[in-house]
Amino acid sequence: MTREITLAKAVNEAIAEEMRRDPTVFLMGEDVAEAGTPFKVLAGLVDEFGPDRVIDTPISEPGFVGMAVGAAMTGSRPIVDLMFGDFLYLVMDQLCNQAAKTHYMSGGKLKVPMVLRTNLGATRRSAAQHSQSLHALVAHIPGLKVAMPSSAYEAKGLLKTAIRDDNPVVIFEDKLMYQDKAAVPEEAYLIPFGEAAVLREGRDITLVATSSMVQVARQAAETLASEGISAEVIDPRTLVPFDEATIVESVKKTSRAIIIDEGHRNFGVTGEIASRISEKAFYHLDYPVQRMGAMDVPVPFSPALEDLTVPTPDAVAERARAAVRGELADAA
Amino acid sequence: MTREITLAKAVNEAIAEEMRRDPTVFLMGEDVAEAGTPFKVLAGLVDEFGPDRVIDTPISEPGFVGMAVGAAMTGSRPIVDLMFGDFLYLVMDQLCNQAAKTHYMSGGKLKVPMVLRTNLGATRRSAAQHSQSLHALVAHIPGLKVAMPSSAYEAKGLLKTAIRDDNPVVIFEDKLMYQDKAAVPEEAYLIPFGEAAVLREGRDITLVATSSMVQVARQAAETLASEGISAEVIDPRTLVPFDEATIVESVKKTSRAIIIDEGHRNFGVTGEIASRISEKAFYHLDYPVQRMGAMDVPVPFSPALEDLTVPTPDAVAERARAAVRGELADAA
Amino acid sequence: MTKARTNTEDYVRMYRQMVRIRAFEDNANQLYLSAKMPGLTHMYSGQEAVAVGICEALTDEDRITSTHRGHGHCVAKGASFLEMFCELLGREEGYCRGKGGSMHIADQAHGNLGANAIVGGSMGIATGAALSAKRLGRDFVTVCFFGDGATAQGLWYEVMNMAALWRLPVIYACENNGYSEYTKTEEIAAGSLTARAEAFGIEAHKVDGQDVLAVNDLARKLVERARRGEGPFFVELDTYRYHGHHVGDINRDYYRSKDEEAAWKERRDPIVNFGKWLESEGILTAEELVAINDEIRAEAEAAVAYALDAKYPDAGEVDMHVFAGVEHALPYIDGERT
Amino acid sequence: MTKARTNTEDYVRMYRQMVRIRAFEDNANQLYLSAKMPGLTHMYSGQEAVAVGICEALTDEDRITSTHRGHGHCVAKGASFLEMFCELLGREEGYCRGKGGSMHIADQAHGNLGANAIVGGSMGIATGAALSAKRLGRDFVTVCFFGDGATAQGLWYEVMNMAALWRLPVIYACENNGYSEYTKTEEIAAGSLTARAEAFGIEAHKVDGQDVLAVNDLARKLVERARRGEGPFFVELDTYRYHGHHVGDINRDYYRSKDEEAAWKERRDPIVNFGKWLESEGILTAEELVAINDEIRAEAEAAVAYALDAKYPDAGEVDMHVFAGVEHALPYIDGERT
Ligand SMILES: Cc1ncc(C[n+]2csc(CCOP(=O)(O)OP(=O)(O)O)c2C)c(N)n1
Ligand SMILES: Cc1ncc(C[n+]2csc(CCOP(=O)(O)OP(=O)(O)O)c2C)c(N)n1
Ligand SMILES: [Mg+2]
Ligand SMILES: [Mg+2]
Repeated sequence: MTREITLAKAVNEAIAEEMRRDPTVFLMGEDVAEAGTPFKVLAGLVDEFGPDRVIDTPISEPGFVGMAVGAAMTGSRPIVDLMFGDFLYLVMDQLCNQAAKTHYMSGGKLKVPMVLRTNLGATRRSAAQHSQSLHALVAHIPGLKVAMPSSAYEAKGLLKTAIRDDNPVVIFEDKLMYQDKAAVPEEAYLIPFGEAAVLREGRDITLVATSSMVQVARQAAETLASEGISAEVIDPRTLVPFDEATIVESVKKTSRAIIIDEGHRNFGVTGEIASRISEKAFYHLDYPVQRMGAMDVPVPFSPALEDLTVPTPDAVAERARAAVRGELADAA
Repeated sequence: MTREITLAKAVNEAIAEEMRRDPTVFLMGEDVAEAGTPFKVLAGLVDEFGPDRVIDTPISEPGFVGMAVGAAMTGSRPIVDLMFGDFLYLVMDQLCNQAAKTHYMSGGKLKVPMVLRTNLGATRRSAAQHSQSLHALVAHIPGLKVAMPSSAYEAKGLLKTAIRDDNPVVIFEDKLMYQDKAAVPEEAYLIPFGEAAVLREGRDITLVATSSMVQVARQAAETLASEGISAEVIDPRTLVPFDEATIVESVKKTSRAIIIDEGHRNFGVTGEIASRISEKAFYHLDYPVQRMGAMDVPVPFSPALEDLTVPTPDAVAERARAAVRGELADAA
Repeated sequence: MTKARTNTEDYVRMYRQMVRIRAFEDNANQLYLSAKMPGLTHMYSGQEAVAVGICEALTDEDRITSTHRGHGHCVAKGASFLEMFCELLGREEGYCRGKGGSMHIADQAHGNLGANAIVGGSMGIATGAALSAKRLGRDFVTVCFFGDGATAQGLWYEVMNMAALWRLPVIYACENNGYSEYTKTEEIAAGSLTARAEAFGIEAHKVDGQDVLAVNDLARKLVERARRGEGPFFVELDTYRYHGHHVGDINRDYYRSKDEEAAWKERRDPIVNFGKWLESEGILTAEELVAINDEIRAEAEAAVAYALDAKYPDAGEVDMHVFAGVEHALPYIDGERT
Repeated sequence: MTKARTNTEDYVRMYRQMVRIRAFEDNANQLYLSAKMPGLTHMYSGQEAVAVGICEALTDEDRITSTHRGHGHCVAKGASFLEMFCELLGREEGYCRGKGGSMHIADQAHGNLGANAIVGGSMGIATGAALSAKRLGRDFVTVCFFGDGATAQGLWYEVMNMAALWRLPVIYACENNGYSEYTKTEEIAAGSLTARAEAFGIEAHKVDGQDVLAVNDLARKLVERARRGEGPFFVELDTYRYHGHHVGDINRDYYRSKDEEAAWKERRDPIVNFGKWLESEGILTAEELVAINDEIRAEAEAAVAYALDAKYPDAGEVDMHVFAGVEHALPYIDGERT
């Protein structure tokens, strides 16, 4: 049985199911209890599980992420809610120096099974400190797993997998998608890490898109289809681990690829994925792998400017057309 | 007139010269005054400039980086000493949410002319929290400039340019290189940002190497030369801005490239550079661009393991040979 | 109500400034409710006496740092309605050319180093400005505004320590409005806020943040002393926000009662109470108070009307101002020499 | 010297544990000086009464977090010389299979959650362990060791606040040895450390960190109370490090005098003084004290000899233990299914 539920509801269900299943799971963050977060994603959980398992914290991000690490080392499975992805900068030390390295530094003796839930995504007119997509930063750090759900279905399945994982996992939700609905089974399910989803099959070009950009890629693919261009759309779903094989296979078939990601383009996710493809599908490529990321500027507040900074379906389609036509802008 | 001086001395000279030139420049950090830092890089500066301009701080990295931002906004030009690059995680919010975005968010009204000096580099047996090379993280953030000197000469010239820049600049020194000497002019000089240095010309392959890896690439090039393989060695010197043209030109000539950088390979610097080359020199490449970064594991303490995690001249030479022979490991 | 100044001009200006803030916020709220404002914003209404009482003790050379709830500080420090509304609406004529918006308004000319969307994010900046003043031998004082919730950020303790060690001319002004978002202060703050500052050897004060004269009186003394090198100081100001945490926070029964809100508005409104005092002291008549209100409301509405018609920044601005001294960031970062 | 226990076995064990720490450090220092130890390390010598006084009040179930200067805590919490020296030398039989080294020794079996090379970096971990205990209904107490310099990290104030709000069973133990690296505490810490904790409503104590019985007496009371839910607590322990900041810090005249060092060693050595007391109380004879020392020194030397010959981890281990449940990280991150 499937029904359509919002991404917010999918997250809520994932947490509720895992908290019912395992009493060591608990939740902490700012205004997660009565308020259920500003996005209302966690509404109702405190009623079922009580304030002892759904814990409102002071505005102390480094503090409560550090506490999650210690709790995880001693038998608990904390889920931390970081209200905006932009606050990742505040918790990098606890996340990257402590959580990510503890298992390794202890030679495998100490485990840190914790989940950091946060978000990404611009065009909400929230300006430079509430609009960033910072997943590239954590994907760079060994010891962290990184998941990027692109719909309610993935959000639920990946989060459940994250909560059961014995390692620190950072999961990024697209804050603009919380009210978007998708088909989600009634029955419990998990989505394994490291398995990309081929969302649409195609022959002419591969669109590799993450999180918020999956919708953009799908819309571009629709447009392209109406023009007779057949685009394959792949969502890696996790950056660490990364399902290189599925993507490389696809590009070997299509001979062209565009990577679309809402993080900044420079020194970010698109470069990693593009260079993996360029290396592994080298002899199959008919056209340079194209990268589309958020523009390399702080996110501007003005709607007139902000909308220019994020890849759009039209822009993706335009790049795809050029690639299929074999037109190079400046790679002469 | 040139003489040979150590990288430590070059940094010291750069700061002294700029402090003499501009009374608004000052220095702050942990044990920078009498101790002159644990690496003794700043020894003697407090004697010339006094404790009012060479300021010992408590162990409060977020605090004093934040203070540098405020000082920079109000007429000072602070140079911050961050003792280990691993502590960048602690200051990311002040650096990336505040320093990097202030000029943009204020529509160009507020400036943040500050320099954050820190270091990178493993194989010092300092384990996972004192050995990281985290330059990819800051290179990803719009609004920051990022410099990576590879010798005493660059260290001095780039640092002086950084101090005069009206923007936040992060400069990474290789902590293993502080005692290495190089020829440095007696006369004052600056090295402009965004200009790569071609350190060795070659025909068969381009080695793009940053910071600590420049030596490794040069040694590899020596070895290769003795085997009749002619390697061009290029040091980008700054990651932001990045001199794409010089590197792309080189690869158009050599048709092959290896990127060598001491940051972790996954979602790091090598992917960005490799994907730029793969895109811009697409029709000239005879072989997939190769990437060599630090192994994607926390840096292990044991010498028996640590040495395995960083690219060596032999490993680079081996990759170069395979590339020149046109042998692909798994890009079939 | 303490009598802080004998200069009636100052009283009238303080009154006007408080009315200006209220008028600004009422219009901003209206813009949001009528879906004309992009994003969302945090209303300062109710807290006017804090911003005005403190900023009236400062010169244009003195600096402030502000917060996500920053319109009040901005107005109090001397900003104009027009450039503020343009900023809120993302227009080119805004203080930040529309790039900052409500949460990042800065007004360099009047010493406002900017609002900040990171709770506590400006504590380092304010302290650094004070270090700069001391080092460069300039005599400006910096006031760091923040909320009760921000006291949970570790950064504050780090910079208080340095400010105390180096006797920096900075005043930490904590506006305790009883809530951080949807949570009561007592649930997120253990012990005592003044004791936290005192533990670093910092002189701490508590004052009624609804009494503009009491705030101004204390602020003038502390600013003077900070200027003489007797700082830093901490002030906790008891106050209340009338609206929700942000403009979209409409149903708030689950975290605070309507009665509580009504009580503050009826008994402790800083503008009403100060107006009554001005009247009782014979400084302004009831008619004059009304006239001031009307005039300011008209000014605000005119500014809104102007801003709604004002031009958005050109698309070409999107990569400008990323770096000082670099016209367009995109070609620059790719190494195109300029 | 306060008399804390009437059980002579306990006294003797405390003495032995202090001697074990000193012997461990003397050997570690020697390994460094003879260039047999990779990297560098921070000696605990001089501070033994702190680690031992506190850890002797704890069970194996109780947790500690430790610091860069962590050998003392590790020994005091029950670790064996052999696995410790192996770790310091990067050998496979080390507590962390050689992957952690001096700054990251952890000993899960005895409740040592690990040394930490980030100053203050374990304050969140310790407080989170206490939260875990409370939530899971387990009765272990966590002690968070850190230095005076670490009090400058904002993290401490964040977690103290939460520990106080939620009454967590954690004890913050600040070893004030007068210096952070090459800087005197008074130059980097304003006000009072105990007042900082008290400002959060946390009961704070100061104790002579050279007097193992005084430390143990206080620790036992506080651990007991924390177990009953009366925590958190803060303790400042006055102590001194005999060596440089790290083993390479040899010439230290520029920041502290030889006289000062000599005075502490001669008058306030925790082992010598406790040994004298044991003798004067008739608990151990002078000969027995010597015998204990000799026996422990021999044990340490044997462990060093063993460790120097022990095997390094295999190259294949380099990408193991990155992720729990994943054998080799490199193929895993590239998506190779296992
Ligand atoms: C570092 C950080 N954490 C969380 C938030 C989300 N947030 C915005 S305002 C706020 C509450 C702030 O409370 P307080 O400091 O008392 O200021 P007030 O809103 O009451 O004026 C929170 C949690 C943020 N913007 N920055
Ligand atoms: C976050 C961080 N900043 C700086 C350092 C470098 N450092 C290592 S130990 C130390 C001094 C610590 O002083 P204290 O806390 O008093 O401990 P002690 O060394 O005296 O035992 C410093 C600055 C570090 N390891 N981590
Ligand atoms: Mg508040
Ligand atoms: Mg110390």
